[in-house]
Amino acid sequence: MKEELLKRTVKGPDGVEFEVEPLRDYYCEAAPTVMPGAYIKIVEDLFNWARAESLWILGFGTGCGAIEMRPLMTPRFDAYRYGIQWRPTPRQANLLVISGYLSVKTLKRAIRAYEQMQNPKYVVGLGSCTINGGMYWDSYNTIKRLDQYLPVDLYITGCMPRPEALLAGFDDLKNLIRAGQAEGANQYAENFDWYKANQKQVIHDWDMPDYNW
Amino acid sequence: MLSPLYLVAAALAASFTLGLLNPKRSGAAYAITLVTLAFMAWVPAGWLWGFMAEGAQPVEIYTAGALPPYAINLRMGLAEAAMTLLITLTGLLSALYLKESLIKLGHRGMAVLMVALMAFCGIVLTRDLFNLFVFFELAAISTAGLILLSEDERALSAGFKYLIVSQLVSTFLLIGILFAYHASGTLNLDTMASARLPHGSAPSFALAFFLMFIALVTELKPFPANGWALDIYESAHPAYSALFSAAAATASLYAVDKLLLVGGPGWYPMATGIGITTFLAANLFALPQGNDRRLLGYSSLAQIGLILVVLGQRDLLGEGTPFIAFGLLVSHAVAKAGLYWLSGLVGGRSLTDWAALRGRPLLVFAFISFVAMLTSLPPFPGFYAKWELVRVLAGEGRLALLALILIGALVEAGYLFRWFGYMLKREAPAEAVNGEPHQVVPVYVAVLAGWVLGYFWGELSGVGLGHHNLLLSLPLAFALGFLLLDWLPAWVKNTLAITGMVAFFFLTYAEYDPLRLIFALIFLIGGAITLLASYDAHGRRIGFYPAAMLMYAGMVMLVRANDSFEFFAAWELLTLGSYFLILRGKHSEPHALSYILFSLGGAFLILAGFALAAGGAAQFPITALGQVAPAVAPWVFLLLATGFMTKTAAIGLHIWLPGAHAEAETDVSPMVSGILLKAGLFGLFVLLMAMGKQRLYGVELTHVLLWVAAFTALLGNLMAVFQEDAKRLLAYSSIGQMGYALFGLALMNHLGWLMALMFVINHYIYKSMLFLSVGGVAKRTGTREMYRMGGLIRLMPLSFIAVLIGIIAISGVPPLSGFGGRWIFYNAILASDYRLPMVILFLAGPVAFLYLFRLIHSIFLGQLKDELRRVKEAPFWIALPQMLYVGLLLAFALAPGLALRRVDTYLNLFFPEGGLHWEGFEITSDYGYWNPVAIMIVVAVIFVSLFAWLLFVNRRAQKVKQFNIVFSAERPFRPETTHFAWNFFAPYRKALGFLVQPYATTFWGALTDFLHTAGDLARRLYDGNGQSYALHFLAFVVIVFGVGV
Amino acid sequence: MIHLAMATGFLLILIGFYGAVSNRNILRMIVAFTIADSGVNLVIVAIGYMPGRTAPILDATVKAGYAAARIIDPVPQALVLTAIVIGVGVTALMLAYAYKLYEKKRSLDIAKFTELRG
Amino acid sequence: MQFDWMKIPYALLTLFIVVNFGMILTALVAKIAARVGRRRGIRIWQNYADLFKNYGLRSSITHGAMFYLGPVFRLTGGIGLLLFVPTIYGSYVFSNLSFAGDLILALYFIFFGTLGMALGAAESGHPHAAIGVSRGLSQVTTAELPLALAVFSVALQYHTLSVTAIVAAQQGGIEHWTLFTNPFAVAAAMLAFLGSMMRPPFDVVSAPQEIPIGPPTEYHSSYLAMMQTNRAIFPIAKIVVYMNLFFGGAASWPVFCLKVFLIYMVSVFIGVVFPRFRVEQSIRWFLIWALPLGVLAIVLV
Repeated sequence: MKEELLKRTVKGPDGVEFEVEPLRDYYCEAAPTVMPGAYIKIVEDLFNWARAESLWILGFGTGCGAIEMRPLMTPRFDAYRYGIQWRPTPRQANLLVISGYLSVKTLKRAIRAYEQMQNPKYVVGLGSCTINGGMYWDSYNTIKRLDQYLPVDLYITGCMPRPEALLAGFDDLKNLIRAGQAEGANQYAENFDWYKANQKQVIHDWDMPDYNW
Repeated sequence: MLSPLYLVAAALAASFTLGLLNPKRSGAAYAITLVTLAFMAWVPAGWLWGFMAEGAQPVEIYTAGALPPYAINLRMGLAEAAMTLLITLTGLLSALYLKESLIKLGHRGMAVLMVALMAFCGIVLTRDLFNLFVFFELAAISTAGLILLSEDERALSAGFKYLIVSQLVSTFLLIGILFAYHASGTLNLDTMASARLPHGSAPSFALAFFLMFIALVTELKPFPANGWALDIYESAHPAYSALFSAAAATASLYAVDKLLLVGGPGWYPMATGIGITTFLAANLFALPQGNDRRLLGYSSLAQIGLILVVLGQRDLLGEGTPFIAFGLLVSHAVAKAGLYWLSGLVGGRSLTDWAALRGRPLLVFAFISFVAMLTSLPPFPGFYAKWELVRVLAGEGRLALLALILIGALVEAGYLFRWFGYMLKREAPAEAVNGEPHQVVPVYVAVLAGWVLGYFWGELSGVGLGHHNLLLSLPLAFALGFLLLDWLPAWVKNTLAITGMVAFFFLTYAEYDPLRLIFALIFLIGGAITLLASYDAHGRRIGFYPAAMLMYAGMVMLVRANDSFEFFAAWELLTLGSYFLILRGKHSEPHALSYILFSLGGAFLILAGFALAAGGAAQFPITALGQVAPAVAPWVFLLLATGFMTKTAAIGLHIWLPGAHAEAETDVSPMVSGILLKAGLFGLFVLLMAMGKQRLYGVELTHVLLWVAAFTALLGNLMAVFQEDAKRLLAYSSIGQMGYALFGLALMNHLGWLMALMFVINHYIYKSMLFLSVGGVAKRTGTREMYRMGGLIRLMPLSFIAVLIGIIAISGVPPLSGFGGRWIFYNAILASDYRLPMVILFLAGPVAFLYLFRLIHSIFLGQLKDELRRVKEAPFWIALPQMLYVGLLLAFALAPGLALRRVDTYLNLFFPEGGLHWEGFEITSDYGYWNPVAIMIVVAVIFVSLFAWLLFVNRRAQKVKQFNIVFSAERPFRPETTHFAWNFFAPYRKALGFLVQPYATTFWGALTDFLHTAGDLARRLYDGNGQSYALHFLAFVVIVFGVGV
Repeated sequence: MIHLAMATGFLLILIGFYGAVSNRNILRMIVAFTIADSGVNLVIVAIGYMPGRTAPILDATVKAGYAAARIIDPVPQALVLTAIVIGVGVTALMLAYAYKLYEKKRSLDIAKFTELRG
Repeated sequence: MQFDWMKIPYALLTLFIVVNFGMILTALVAKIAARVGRRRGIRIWQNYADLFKNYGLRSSITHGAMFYLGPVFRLTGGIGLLLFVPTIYGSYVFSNLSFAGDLILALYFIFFGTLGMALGAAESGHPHAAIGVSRGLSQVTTAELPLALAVFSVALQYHTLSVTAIVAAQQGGIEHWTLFTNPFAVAAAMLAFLGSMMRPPFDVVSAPQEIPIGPPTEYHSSYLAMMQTNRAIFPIAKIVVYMNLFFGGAASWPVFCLKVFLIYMVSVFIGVVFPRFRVEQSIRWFLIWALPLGVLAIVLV
């Protein structure tokens, strides 16, 4: 536990002392809930179409595969024309691309970023490292299977996959979304305890609330 | 009525009786002394009563059975009676004060004291020159004797220095008298005066007169021949110093006056010159003084110098001279004696040691009464005297002298009020004041005398000049009544105050014209609302209510003033009251000082302006400002406008405001900012209504005002942007807002004035609200630095709402009332002849956003800190007026016509063109239109619909806590490192910071430093050596001779 | 004769003043002042003197009726007596001061008594 | 007071047209800017998808009341600004709610949304939001100055503050436009326009690289959707003011669309060519280059 998260006693301006418990006072403690779609099917279909045609990727390169994402913004690949764009803040993004191997240290950040995105949200695992550890299969410090920690909607294989493969993958993701099958966020909420247990198993210095709102 | 000779006889008889008494029976001797002195006071008291009440005629007392000039004669007239009463009363009270030390000294000391008083009385009474000399020598010997008996060892050398100089003086005096006798053949003053005409031109007589004159003047301790006097003042027992300062000076002044009667008008300039030099030099030297008694000594020299000036202006003042001279003299004598007596109660000799008085509210009251008397503030006699003096001097065009007097008076006010600040604010010494009754009673008697004399001078001024007696005006009496009620608990006094103000408004509201009605509303009803916040105070809050009510009384009297005298008196009263209020703040001492100095400086300008405008007329209605002669009119305008702008803190004169407003107490800040500033605007309104546009050397002064106002608005706003202290930010914002109001006035058209009025109302509401809100926050959080706060919105929602509404209103965003001001502003500038100053004002507008956002963000939004997590909402009584203001602001936003429509019609008197048309809710000008109700409805409808929509689509929103923010996939470390607040506008400082270099502060700081340093260097002249003092005297004689003859 | 007396008187005054400001010893200063006093008294008497007249004493030689034309001006004569008396008083007081000052500091140097200044 | 209730549906009609026009226009502009970078850019209907997507997000969080109200303020500001100004000259239907106030109302109402948005963003407690607001407000103080001067100049020129009257005065041919009768004012105003369009070189407020997008960092879901709606309306509303003041207004919707597009393109042309200014640089730039034009405008008018 980091020092700044420990309980501390402070003195208010009126001289009365009281305790501050950062994890309780500074962070929301609520657990995620399953969020059903719109009650009317046609509305949900419209939303799914819009979600599919408006993929906002969190600009967070977690590993070496991030290098393959940059070309997507260039004139050659121009992912914008497919309704794909990058967002600097998880609040506004709904697609988290885990771009390659994920060290335990980065996993913590990836979890935090994922949890701060809004439901529905999608995870795409990029490259073999996210599937089975890839060339880091025997590393002490990287995770091997991403879907034990985050609900993955789609893997794009390769080491590394080319931008074309990424585009194809995004296309597949769109189909999934449109079909209403990309419900990773609800899955995460449903199996929250399982995910947390897995996460905490590898992350030993767990210095954040269980769910990062 | 007893013969005045008893004054002499009683003293002598008692002195000799004491000699016969057994030296061991000091108690009896003391009793005899007191009885004698009381008797001596009784004699002139009877005469004074006779002259005043029974219309007695002055009497001559002939001695030696012969008529003058063959024998000495004494005269008892009104002046003599008053002066001898002053002398003997001071003596009596001093003797009372001296009880212990007199009993210890034994009968010799008492005898010397009585002889001294006898000699002072003799100087006043005698009409014979040689007799005068004898009395002077007696006075000198007994004075030196008294000093010799003082406990302080240093007094010895001081007394010897005095003797050295008095030897020189008596030589001059004696030779002068003898030559005058030789030239005129008489020693009788009256005979000599009537014989002056044939002999007057004779050079030998002139020389003789010069010798006499210079000798007597030296008794008044003129600069530079006064080092000896300072040493005495510093080292003698304070009761003796009181005696020298009050009694001896009175006697010597009268002697000089009598001599001037002989010399005639030809000698007046010399008296004036010596007087004014002394006045200025003594005040300058007093500035760096750290020793209280020496400071009082300097102040005494200065005051006497001023009275000498008055005597020297007898040719102008004529019949009015006694009124003025006596007014100044009694103020000086009473105050100085009182202060010296007080100094005996204080243990340490440093000015800061006077903080010991703080535990005794009555003594504090005494102290401030004395300071007010010395600085000629109302309602004391000096005030009437000052007014009269300035009126005549300005009327006759002696402007240089007038300026010098005012500058000197300002310096004097500087060190006196600084001292008062020390007394109230510095750390009190361990040993408290424990005055014995016999030591405290004289002080109280002096205070009482001061107030009674104030009343008396008010009456005199009413009889002679047709002014109202200030002490009889209802508001002031009401305010002073709180002095008597100060023992009540604060909430009772608060209720009384509020009731009084509201009642007074309802009694008088029919008497105001629409413009004044607005101001009266703000001052009275607005003041009452602000006072609601004062219910929050507990205990008795000693001193708050007299001060606050004095300020309100001043403002009410200002609105009700008809002539310049009432206006000016009201101005000084409100200044004084607000000064006390501001001084109550914890760290406000230096700021209160700079406030009072700027205010008094401004007041002096106003005084001079009115005097110049009146051209010597005793009565000068405010409305007559319009008929001032064209030659002086622009100057009058300049003086008055500058004076008023000191109060509205126009740029350059603004440096007092931030500290004063920021350091004041929570409920005082809204009073001095939201309400008091309007007094300056009222002054400007009155000025511009009467005088209109004025040109000076081809420059239109209102145009200059326009530029000043624009820069005030811009720089005030800019400086607010860079403040870390919330209240300072608001204070600077007030400077900017006043700039806007001034700008509107200076536009000199219908809508410009309406806009100024709109700002008056708006600024009152939102600045009071904001100051209360921020004050409440500061009270709860224990800091005023915004970056230490943050995230308080949840804990203090009401304060937040007040600030939110306030900043929307200030920034002029529709639909709140600030927009009305902006709309009128645009219409006003379209009708104006000028264009360029608007550029500055346009820049100032958006700058307001910067500091307003900073205010609300840094305090209420952003990250909440650990130690503030349990902060509560502001106390009920501080929150309540805020909510009232919110209501007021919304009401005014919806229906500005309620307040403005009548004024709009009223302004047609001044500018028939360009008014507004009010039709239903719609307001139309020559250029555009505006419908506040429609705007409000449209905005509300859109807002509410969208809000409802958001509520619907967002109904499942999860409420999160302050660290649930995206942080580049990390988490915040601590709230302190996450709250972005300190140096909030760093890039702005980089771009425009050069505009807010504190040039004005540097300038005024350099000026005061210069005065201090000059005074400090120059006072080394007094090197403490008796021979140097002798040389000073000789040099003085030579210089005066060279310059004057 | 008058002029001589008067000139002497003024000379004495000047000598006295000079002595008072040039001598640092307090006793010498007092002496200087008494010299100046004498000068003043001499001047006073000289003012009152009129050549060829007699002392202002009314006796057989000076009849009251003619007195005005025969005697010198009596007033200065009277005044000088008072002046002398006062002078003596002041001198005594100064000597008392000198004594006390000496008691205090064991010195009679005026320049040593400058603890009050500025 | 008589109120024509039909004004409400008429105003909603204007709103509807402008929202859709704005959605498409911004997408078009994005495409044009993409073309400069040799990309194809987003699809012309992309904004609709984004908007629906954001409304369709199921979860959202709130940091508090002001955070919640921020987008409401923002959008109220945009819609209000649009509706307080007559859109089509000479048309009663599209005169909107301009009876409530004149030009000054519009000018000051611009700040309504800005202020509310700044407050909402600040309540999120995110330092980037505060930094963004600090930058935005700093820049706006001098960026709005030339516009204020230009408006003053125009009002002086036509002796009125009524938008309708100003447009009326410009009728009768292109040479009557303020653009030609008062060129300095228009030049100054157009420089101010650059400063208010959130495009380079004056887009440091949301500087995506260093302070991820500034004030709206914490906004998402339906909040963001409202802000997107505003993003479609607000520039148009603002351009309408410019068009009415300086470019002769519009008497019909086609003219309206053309003029709005062209005026918009001014900022796009500049934006795609120039790199970004820091705040203090843009402040100085406006003071040095735009302010003198404004001063000239009010002196010469």
